[in-house]
Amino acid sequence: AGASPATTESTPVAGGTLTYATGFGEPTCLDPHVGGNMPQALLGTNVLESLFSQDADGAIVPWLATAGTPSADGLSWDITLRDDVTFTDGTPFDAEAVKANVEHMKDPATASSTAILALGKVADVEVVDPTTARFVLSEPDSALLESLAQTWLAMESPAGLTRSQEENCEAPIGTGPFTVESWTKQDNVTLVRNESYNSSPTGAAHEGTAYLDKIVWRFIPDPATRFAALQAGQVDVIDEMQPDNVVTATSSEDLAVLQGALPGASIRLELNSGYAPFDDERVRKAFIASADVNPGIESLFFGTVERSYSVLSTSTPYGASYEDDFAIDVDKANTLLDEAGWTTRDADGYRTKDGQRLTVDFPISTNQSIPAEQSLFEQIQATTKEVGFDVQLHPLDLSSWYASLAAWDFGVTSAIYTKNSADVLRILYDSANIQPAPSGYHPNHSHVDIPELDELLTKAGQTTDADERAAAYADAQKILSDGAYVLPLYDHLQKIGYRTSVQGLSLLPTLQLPYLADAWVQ
Amino acid sequence: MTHTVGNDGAEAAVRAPTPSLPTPTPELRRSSRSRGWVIVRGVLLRIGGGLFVLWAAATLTFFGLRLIPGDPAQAILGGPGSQASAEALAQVRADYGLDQPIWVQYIAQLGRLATGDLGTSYSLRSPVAEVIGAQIGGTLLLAALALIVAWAIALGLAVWSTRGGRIAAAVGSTLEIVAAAVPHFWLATVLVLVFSTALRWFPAVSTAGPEGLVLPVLTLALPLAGFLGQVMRESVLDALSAPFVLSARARGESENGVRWRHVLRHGSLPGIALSGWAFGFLVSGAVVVETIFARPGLGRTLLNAVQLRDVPLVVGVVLVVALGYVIMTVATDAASRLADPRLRRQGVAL
Amino acid sequence: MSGDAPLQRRKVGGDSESHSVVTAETPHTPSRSAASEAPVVRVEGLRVGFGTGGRRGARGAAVVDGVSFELQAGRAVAIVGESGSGKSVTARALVGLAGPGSWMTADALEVGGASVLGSTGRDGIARGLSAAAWRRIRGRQIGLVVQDALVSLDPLRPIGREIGDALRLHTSLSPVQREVRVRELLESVGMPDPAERMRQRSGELSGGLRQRALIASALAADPSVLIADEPTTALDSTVQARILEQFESIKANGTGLLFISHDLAVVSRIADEVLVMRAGRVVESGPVEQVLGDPRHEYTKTLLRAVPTGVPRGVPLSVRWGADAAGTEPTEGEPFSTARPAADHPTPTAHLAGATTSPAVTPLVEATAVSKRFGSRTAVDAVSLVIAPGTTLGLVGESGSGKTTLGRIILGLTTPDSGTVTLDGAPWAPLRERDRRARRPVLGAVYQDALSSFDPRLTVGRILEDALRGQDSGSGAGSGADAGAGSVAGVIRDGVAGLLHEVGLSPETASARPLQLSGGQRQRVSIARALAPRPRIVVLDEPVSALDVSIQAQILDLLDRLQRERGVAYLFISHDLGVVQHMSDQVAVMKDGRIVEQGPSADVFARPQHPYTRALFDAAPRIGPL
Amino acid sequence: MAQWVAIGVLALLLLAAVLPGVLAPGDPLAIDPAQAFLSPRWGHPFGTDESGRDIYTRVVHGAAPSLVIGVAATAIGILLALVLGLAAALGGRVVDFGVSRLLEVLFAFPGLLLALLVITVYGPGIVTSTIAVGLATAPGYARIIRSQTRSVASAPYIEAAVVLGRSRGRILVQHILPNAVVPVFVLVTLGVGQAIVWAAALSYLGLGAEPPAAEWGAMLFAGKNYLATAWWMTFFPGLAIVLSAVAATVLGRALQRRGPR
Ligand SMILES: Nc1ncnc2c1ncn2[C@@H]1O[C@H](COP(=O)(O)OP(=O)(O)OP(=O)(O)O)[C@@H](O)[C@H]1O
Ligand SMILES: Nc1ncnc2c1ncn2[C@@H]1O[C@H](COP(=O)(O)OP(=O)(O)OP(=O)(O)O)[C@@H](O)[C@H]1O
Ligand SMILES: [Mg+2]
Ligand SMILES: [Mg+2]
Repeated sequence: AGASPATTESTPVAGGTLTYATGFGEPTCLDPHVGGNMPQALLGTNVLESLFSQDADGAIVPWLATAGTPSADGLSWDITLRDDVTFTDGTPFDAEAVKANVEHMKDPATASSTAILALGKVADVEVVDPTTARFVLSEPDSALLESLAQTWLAMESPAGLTRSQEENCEAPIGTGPFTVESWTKQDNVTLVRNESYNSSPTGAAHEGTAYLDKIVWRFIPDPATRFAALQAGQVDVIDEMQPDNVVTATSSEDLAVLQGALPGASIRLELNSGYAPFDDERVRKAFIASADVNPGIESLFFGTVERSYSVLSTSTPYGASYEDDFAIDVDKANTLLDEAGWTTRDADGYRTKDGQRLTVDFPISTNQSIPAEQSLFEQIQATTKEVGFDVQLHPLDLSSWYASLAAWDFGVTSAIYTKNSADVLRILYDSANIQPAPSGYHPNHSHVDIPELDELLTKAGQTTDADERAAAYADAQKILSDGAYVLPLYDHLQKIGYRTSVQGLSLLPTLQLPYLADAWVQ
Repeated sequence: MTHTVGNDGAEAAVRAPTPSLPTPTPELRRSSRSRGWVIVRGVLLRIGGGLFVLWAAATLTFFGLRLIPGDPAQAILGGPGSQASAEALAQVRADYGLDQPIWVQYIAQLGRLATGDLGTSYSLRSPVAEVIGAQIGGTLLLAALALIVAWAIALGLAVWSTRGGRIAAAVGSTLEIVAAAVPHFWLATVLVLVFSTALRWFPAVSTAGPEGLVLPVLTLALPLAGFLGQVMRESVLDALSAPFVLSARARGESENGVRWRHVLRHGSLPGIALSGWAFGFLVSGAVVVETIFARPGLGRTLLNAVQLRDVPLVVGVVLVVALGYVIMTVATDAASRLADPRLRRQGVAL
Repeated sequence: MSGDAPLQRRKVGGDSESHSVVTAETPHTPSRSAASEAPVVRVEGLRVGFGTGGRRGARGAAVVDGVSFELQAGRAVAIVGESGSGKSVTARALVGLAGPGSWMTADALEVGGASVLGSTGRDGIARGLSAAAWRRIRGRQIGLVVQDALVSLDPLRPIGREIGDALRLHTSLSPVQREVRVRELLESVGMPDPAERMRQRSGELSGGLRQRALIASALAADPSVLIADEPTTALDSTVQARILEQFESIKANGTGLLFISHDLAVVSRIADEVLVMRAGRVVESGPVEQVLGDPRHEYTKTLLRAVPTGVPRGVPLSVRWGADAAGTEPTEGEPFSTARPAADHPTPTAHLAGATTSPAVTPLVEATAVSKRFGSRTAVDAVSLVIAPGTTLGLVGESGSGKTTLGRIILGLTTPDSGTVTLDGAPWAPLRERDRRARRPVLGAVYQDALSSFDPRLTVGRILEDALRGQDSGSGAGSGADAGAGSVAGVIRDGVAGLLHEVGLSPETASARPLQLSGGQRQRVSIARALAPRPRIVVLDEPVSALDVSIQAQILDLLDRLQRERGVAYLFISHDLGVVQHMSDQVAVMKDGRIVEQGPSADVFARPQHPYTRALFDAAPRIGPL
Repeated sequence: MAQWVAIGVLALLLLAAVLPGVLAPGDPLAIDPAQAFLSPRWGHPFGTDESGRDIYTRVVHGAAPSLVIGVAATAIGILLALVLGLAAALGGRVVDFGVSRLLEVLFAFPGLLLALLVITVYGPGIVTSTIAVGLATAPGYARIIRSQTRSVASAPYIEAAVVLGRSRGRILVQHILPNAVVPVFVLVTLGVGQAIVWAAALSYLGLGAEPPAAEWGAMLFAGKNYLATAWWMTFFPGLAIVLSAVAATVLGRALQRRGPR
């Protein structure tokens, strides 16, 4: 259960300021329609609201919308809306607003990347009546409501959207429990309570305005500093905790930890099957059979995460585990490599073939992989060396990392993809996504190109029949597992540390983001 | 000549005057007209030199950043991870003139810079001048405080350790050398560990109040104090053995009087001369310190901008830093001349 | 301060007989109640040393060893002696500033009638007064003008402040009153424009003015004793004369004066009594007329003889130290001039050309109307001169008159703006260096600052080898006396030994570095280097001004002898008239870049024509009643 | 005294760099997750890191890359500086003007910025960070060499050589270069320590050696994340950096004091 609210023994008190320190980085624009990344979603969740939310099991629940009904052919959805909500600038929330938002997201000038992908099948929005918006699709989309539940597709005031992008980035106007008061670049964003808030999502601990007067949202990139600030009481809540800090915090009187698995793909290694040496399935299998990660996961994460054998996060429905495919077997690995022709070894003990070393380049995004993870990669490097792999780790800044991915200049890598439905599989492994987007980014890093898999994923994405969908996703995952394209490691955990003076803190299940409308400080 | 060398800052120490024999010039009063011309020429040369430095810095940075792999248009569209459409990219390229040949862009950039327009940051989407304006205050405050603290520590250490005999001298010079060798980042973490996590005296990250400045300022100041202290101590020692100190003592001056009235000034001369170099040192340090202590500032802005290939922002920051350096060298030069009349008569080139 | 102290003839130097050397431990002197007037300073058996005797804290040998004297108000006691004899240390010990790590013992050390020894430790070393007590003496009772006047004022502070400091420390004057007083003081020491000058820093003042400011600061708190340590050494003769006048008037005002100098001529003018020091001991003391007029001690005689002033050309100035001189060792242990003829009764030796150069001889060097400007200042202004082979042209003039520049023009180091120089009848300057190079061996040079004219990395041997190697192989082998080695290297090695021998240095010197040599030794190496290419003329720019008289005498004798033996010509630049007179056949007097007077040495010195020359000669001090 | 300690430290460093096996026979890359995060104890005098590698072994083996980076960066810096400095000092007014302006410009780039730019252009790694540090330190050295050479070139003993009839070339080779360049060796000693620190700073920013190389800066970079729980991971590599920098500085200063005045 992802959304375990923090202990709520005492009665909530209104007032007070909460200081939140994020390690995800500072957004360049607070409007999550623009671009669309984690820092925006994190902050946006407390300012902007979505049409739907999800419960702890991933089921869709109402928020600004009360219901969503597909047409029989699945090519249109009628979304009914609440009629009692207004944006903080006084603009009423209605179907016109929904239409304006979708248009804003789809406008190239907005330069959306996440929202525009999620709305890929949405052709148009029709205003049926003020409380009914009809989404017209180009093809059926079983994950539409999940998509609409994401903060990147949150609703903003149409009046606000007509402002310049610069202004909208500074302070997007939503319906949420807080509004943006000020943004001091590189330091903090200050949020203040929305006094007329009345649209809590289903599952919230209380209705009505938030308890906190004010949230100071700070940016502290260095994890050690962030934790030190929490310990020193300078900040009340931090995210992106290091595993060892989780242990320290758990055993501390003053600190507590809130965890939740981010939906979407698990943390995994993706083997580039499009190019040598991993274009040979035997080599991929040998790699997976020799990459011994369990001891490292235990020691590096201090028992805070569990080994995953699924491509999907535990908080995402339809995940399937095939543990046997990932058993460590050095002999098997050696045999496979011998079979694949990597029979000789050089002076350093690495396998060679035709004078070429069995080299695997491993670009690591230092922005995305936490230090413990990077250490785990070092251990993978050490264990696969025993069978003759020369894994070369390249820690890179984000730009360089993307550049090497775009050039297919890697053997293995690890990328994060957060999405609140199993449809993430289609994004990551559909052969269509080998082709890069115009920006050069291709989500299918494993270069998986299997028509049968494409078919399964398309089917799963279109059908509204839950069983059919489950079966399709299970088969798809089996194909990936059999082909040794991916080595799942563990769930991508949201780890929130907070001082015990903070009460009522919870994670909003959709993207496992901290929800502060229920929080108060003692 | 005894050149005090030791690091890239030591060069300034070489320029620093040693309290040794100034040759007496019989002719002391030049005609005021030629003096005026010399000053005007000096000022013109300085301004010209300063402009040249700014131009060259902008040029180097511009072309340097163009060598970096990665598409600026992407940077504009929210970083490389953005799945921006081809039309959006084309639009941006046209908007920003990125489809022009590089030297056309270069000329355009120079033209804008010449009119004082630093352009618009790709990643922050606001005018570079505004971004820098918002960030510079924090960095300047940090650097200025660090410089003052470093000075105070260095001078205090130099004066104290040349007074208390052999042991104090050994302790003093060891402290200076160690301080100069301690990397900022290590110092910062140790300070945080001790003063924030363990003792809880000072906050680990910057706060609005002055207490948040203590650790960042110390982190920046201590290594600098080590460098300054080494040079200052040499000149304190030189001054202490200079005949004018004997002369002062023979006049009945007390030990404190000797230090306050004579030695301290001589000790601080190389410190003044080194302050221009210290500026660069502090800016470098600010990158690390601002990151670790989560302080807003130019250093952090720069690090982010470089990583995001935000050319206008990087060029802007580089220009501001270069301008700061130019101003700083002119200022320290003037300060040196003010403090040391011996320099006034020798024309010191820019 | 009572200015009416009766001038009292008293023997200085305690009990020591004037002809004998003071023994290391002066026996306890019975109190001399005979003295009717309490001396302002009384020193008895003063010993000072530095704790550098090897191990830490160990007591080093005494550098001042049993000095005794008394100083009365209104009188002047002078201490003379060669460099390093302990003059300055003695002076500084009187104000407790002998130096860091110094120790001091004395039978008596009184200032203004009170002992300044403080308690005496078990090791017999005086603890001295407390810091506070010393501060009441320094500046207030004893004013000290330290050596190195040029750098004895803080270059960063206006001299007015420096002088005012003494007032601040010892009087209760308000800042405004102090300023008035400082102006008066500056005026009293003859500083022009005192109001303006007091706001200037020492760097803006000439040496003479600095010296005056320093004297003013020492006199500020009206001390009863003024110690002046080499107050005129760095100054040229006209300025020196003015400063000496100053001291005379200070003395006349009733201040006791302890005057330190190595210049006997200066001393003879100012002092009432003289102490001659050598190696930390007083070898002779007494009234100035007696000590300088009728010296008893060998060392004093040697010192006096070393003064070149008035000594005719060709007469040797130095004598080798006789082993009979009690308690003395040979200077620097050099095998000085073993080849010299009997030195005790020197006679003038004929020079090759002498003063009788006939105009028929082609001049070796001829400068015609050379001029050189630096910025707006003309350093050399249309100067013409001629140097005949084998003769010496002495060039005198005050500081900044252009002597060095002229020398450099002749050396081809500075290109004249106009005018020409010929060497051996052929054009020499202006000319491209490349075209000059082949004829370089004709010209040699010896510089004032020998040390900095040597590459610090090279040994003496290498320096000389290098100088020898410049020419055709073989021909450079010194005097060629013991040539015979086959290889070029061998020849050169022999050449080095020969050169060293010729300038009176031991062969071991070859392995030393210049830094390790004494000033006199360095100057000899410098001369040897100049001689190596067998030049026909050597330009000597102040070759002896940095040396003290006895060493100076040795060097001058050496130069003289080499001229006789080798027939080289000299351009001898000096501001010291005595030295020039002693060395030159012809003399040229420079002022403001021009040669104002030129002619045979004897004529010019006997009958100076130009008023400037006369002023120069008048200002030059001579040993008093001689 | 101090310089003997410094020489001792440097000798140890050199031994560690050349024959690390003598001081620490283990494998610096050998992981043992079961032994992770052990505090200093018998068998692991400096403790172990997050993958159970022995920090003592890693610190010893880290001497070689750190020293190589330090020496190579300084060599690059000094060589470049020699070219620039000598050219400026001896190349006549035009060259001097040009080079001086260039140095002025390079000075206007704070060292870290210059290094950052180099690294962003050529990608992180030991080689780039070495070059970056070398480049960043070159202007400082160049100025020292320039002023040193100029003062040597105008020294009286150069004129003495002219008077002896020596040619320009011979004076250059025999007097100017040795006297101007010899003090540079002192700079090298002093520079190595600083270069090690600089390179560590780049590694610390994640721009230096690639993991899991046993390089001090990279070890610090890894260790800083565990500061609160495993101080020894940062303390010992940091100490090694500080110690070697201090030792180099002390030795350099001693050499400087001893050198010709
Ligand atoms: N601070 C000191 N420490 C050690 N030795 C010293 C110190 N001051 C002077 N001496 C030594 O004491 C001796 C006497 O020095 P002093 O300065 O009194 O000589 P001086 O007669 O004044 O010579 P000069 O004519 O060169 O000034 C010299 O051998 C000198 O080396
Ligand atoms: N290289 C130079 N640049 C500028 N001015 C110079 C230079 N050399 C000499 N002068 C000036 O030329 C004048 C004559 O100097 P020079 O050194 O020839 O005098 P001098 O008679 O040798 O003096 P001193 O007795 O002090 O050695 C002085 O005013 C000096 O300041
Ligand atoms: Mg003396
Ligand atoms: Mg001269």
